[in-house]
Amino acid sequence: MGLDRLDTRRTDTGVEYVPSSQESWVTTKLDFLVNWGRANSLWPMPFGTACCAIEFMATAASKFDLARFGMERMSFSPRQADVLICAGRVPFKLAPVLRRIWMQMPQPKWCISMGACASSGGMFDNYAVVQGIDTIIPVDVYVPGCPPRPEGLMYGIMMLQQKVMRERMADKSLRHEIEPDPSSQLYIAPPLIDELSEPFGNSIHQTRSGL
Amino acid sequence: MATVKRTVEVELSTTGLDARGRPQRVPLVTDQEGNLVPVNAAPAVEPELEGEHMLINIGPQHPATHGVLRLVLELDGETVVRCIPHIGYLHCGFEKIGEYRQYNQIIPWTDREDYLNSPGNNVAFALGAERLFGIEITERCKVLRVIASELSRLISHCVWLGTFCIDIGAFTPFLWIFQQRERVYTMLESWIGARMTTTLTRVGGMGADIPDGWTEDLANFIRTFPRVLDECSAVLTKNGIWVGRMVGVGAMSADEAVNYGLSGPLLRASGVAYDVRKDFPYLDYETYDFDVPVGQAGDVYDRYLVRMEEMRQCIRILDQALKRLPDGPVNVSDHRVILPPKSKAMSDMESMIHHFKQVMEGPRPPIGEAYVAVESPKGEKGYYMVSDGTSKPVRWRIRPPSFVNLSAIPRMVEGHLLSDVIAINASIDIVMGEIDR
Amino acid sequence: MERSYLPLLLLVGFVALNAALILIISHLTLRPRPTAVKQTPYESGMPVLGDARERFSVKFYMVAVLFILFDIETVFMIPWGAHFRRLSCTVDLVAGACPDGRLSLFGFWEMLVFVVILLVGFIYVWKKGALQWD
Amino acid sequence: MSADFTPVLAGRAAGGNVPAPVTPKNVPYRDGTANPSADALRARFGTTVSRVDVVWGETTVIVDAPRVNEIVRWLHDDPTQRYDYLVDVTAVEYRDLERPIEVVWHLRSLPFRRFIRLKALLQKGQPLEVPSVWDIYKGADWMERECFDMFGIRFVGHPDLRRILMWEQYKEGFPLRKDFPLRGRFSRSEQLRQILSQNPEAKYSMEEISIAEAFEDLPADVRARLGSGEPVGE
Repeated sequence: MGLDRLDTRRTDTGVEYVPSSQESWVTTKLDFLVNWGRANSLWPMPFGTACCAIEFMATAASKFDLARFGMERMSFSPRQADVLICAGRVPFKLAPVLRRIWMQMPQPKWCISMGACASSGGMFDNYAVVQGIDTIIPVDVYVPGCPPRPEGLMYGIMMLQQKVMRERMADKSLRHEIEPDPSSQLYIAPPLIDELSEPFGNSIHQTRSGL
Repeated sequence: MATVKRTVEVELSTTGLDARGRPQRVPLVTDQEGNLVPVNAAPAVEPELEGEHMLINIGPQHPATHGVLRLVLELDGETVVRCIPHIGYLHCGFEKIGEYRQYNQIIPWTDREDYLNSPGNNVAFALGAERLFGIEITERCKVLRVIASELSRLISHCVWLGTFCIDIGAFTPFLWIFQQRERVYTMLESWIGARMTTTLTRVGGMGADIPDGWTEDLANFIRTFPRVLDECSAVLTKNGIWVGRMVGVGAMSADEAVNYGLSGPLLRASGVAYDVRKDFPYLDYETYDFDVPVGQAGDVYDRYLVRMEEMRQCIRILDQALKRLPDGPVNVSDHRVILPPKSKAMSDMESMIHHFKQVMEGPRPPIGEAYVAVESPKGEKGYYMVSDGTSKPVRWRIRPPSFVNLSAIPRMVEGHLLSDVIAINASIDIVMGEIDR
Repeated sequence: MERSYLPLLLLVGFVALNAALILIISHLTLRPRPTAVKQTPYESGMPVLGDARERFSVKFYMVAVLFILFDIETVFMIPWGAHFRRLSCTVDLVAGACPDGRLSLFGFWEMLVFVVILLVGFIYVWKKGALQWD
Repeated sequence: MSADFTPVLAGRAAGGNVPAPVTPKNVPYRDGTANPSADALRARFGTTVSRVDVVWGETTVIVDAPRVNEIVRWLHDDPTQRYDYLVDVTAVEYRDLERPIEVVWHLRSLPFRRFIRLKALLQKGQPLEVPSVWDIYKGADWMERECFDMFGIRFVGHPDLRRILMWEQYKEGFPLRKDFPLRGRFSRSEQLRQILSQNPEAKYSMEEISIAEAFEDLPADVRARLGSGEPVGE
């Protein structure tokens, strides 16, 4: 309520100030404290579907220990989760499940799309697989690889931690819940989804069916 | 079209109820010719103080479903009255894409389908394709493929043991056994460059020969792995909770298991000694000396014992394979199928043409079909390929063992408690990528 | 033997203060964003059929009662432990310690009787089969 | 695993003199030796067995579709055959679209260590109907449901023929048919819209909805939609 309201006296002088420069000393220090706490105890919600889930287990096991990032506690219920790690390909039949679990997670929440199949449909350019989960839920960090090496996933997690450290409580758009449009349940305009899911690279040649 | 209500009346399986009408563990008695049969107690109605049945989803996103399986359970208190599995949540159209790829391009798909047993799948597909092309592979390639499929059986059983322990409640064996799995990963990575999605074989040979010094790593692994296995079985095998949770749970008798089409450790735990490596051998498995562990009662505990024993047999096979590893070429010399070496491709004209045809169009098998089965860690894994002479198969059918094993879960689960559902599901060792293809 | 209850007061005060602080700060900075889907119960990502408030079978009640019975038993041991020294010393404590040679096992036997009584109850419950689930 | 328990020996019941199996080498392309069961089938069923050919050492017996259940039952029950293990039920559609769709059954006889492939040819014109073998092998339940889901072949006699891999409301047809485009018939956003805007009861099968109804667990809006006769889900 009171702590993070912008100081209105400064902005009405007709000069456009960068919002972050207007915060008082208190809020930046409080932001740092809150972000530091959040960044170093991101509880993952392992939405593991396919091969990336096994690589995620290998990352969480003893050799590439995720506990170093405070992520040891796997929360399988969305109620206690902070970051949804979508490890593996998402077929269309699973899309509503992913959407529902993301919306049942309390704010603040982030999303890591682990692997090529989650980020862009990967090698599955066919009738059954969603071409990238960013058409279903907003994604913060995309981790390339099929499956990404544990070091690759950890680099993705560290990038997310940097993103969390740069957040400001005053910026309300960060914690904005997506409201899909009630009739089609899509939260991105359909032409944009088609354009995002367009085949690229060598799979363009597979347009002929049956040959 | 509205669906037809299931006409089959799935009544509570009689073996689940005892004389006083209370559901209980499945008691096993030996009948006259000595094999163990569940007691067929008379089905009695639950006492009238029956609470309402509850319909819950052990749904696609659940720690204990090993992927995205969904079991809808009708529960009376803690007892499962009816179990309706829903699959297809990881259906990615593998078989449809196989019809648009050449034979060597399909091999990366075989890793992602049963992602715990990728080298084993590559070997299976390569055998199927070589049967379709009618080519014989070299000796060194055969032994390397035996090593690859046994290593992949080990890492698949390691993941099974790790997740099985977590499901029952023991966390530390998961960390021990995953450490061993990382050692196999580093070996596979030094061999072929990928930890998990290996794409190890090619039609007619291997992706790469083993680097020098690799056999010492394997020998070192063979020497030290059984010790970790003994530690795990020392912690688990005679553990009161472990045994109490698993004996008599989800039992399947021998002929019922065969009728349901179960295969692999599930079938052998029920007492049927069917192993594709022994009964329909491939890659000269009949010349290796190993034995097939067979259980008696077919319950979850026997499946656990069979898989642990199978891991030890893998070590025996790896040991023999390492000793007999011959030198010589890995790839077959028939350039209709295998790319000629780069040096020859640049120098002489004929291999340049071969190289060009291979890369542009891929090898073309004669018209025909072939079904080759392989003993994968989950059961009998087969590839049925139909070719019409072009370089892309007409049909690439994957015979998924865990798909058929999972279809028996309603039979195994009804009458048991909710916590037994998790133990039974973990004992079937399902991989959703292979089930939903 | 008056005893100053200040430390106890401080403890209770600090606990109350801490709880109040946590509630107030989180209330101040919290901004709930309820959405329709977020309110529905979580059932592994599936829409829910049926609700949890149903008639349960009586077995659950049996387990709950047994737990409460044997759990409260340990609660009675706490004051016993606090006063164990004075109980097992035949004469008054000198500077909080029992003069040598004056120890008796009165405290121990007292608690043993209490535990044996509950043990009889436990054996009865065990043989009656209430611990068996089905 | 005590020593005194003799397991059901698969592949050794044919008596001691059967040679231990060996890895097949240099498998002939067309002229391999046929499986003895093929001649037994021809002797027993005569004209319904239209052709037997041996490709890469595997015998394929092509039979008429309506009598498949009877043939498989005979192979399963006959003491000389004992094909007790159904490996696979699948279908093959060729690229030239006039050629009939083949439904394929792979059977193994564990005691006699034999493998055979039955095929039934379904002309494209008539409805794709094949008798189900569920009453002989319980394992065929899901395989036939998947074959229906992917090819649209109805298995007569199957207790609960529904889609198993795709969701029940899947309107795009049968994916593995050759006339089905690789990326599906609708645009990506349309496919996503269809699946995301499904009603909750579309995710449950009739069986579960009737169970929930029996215990008055159905939410009001679902009950209203069911009352209005909308099709139900998986």
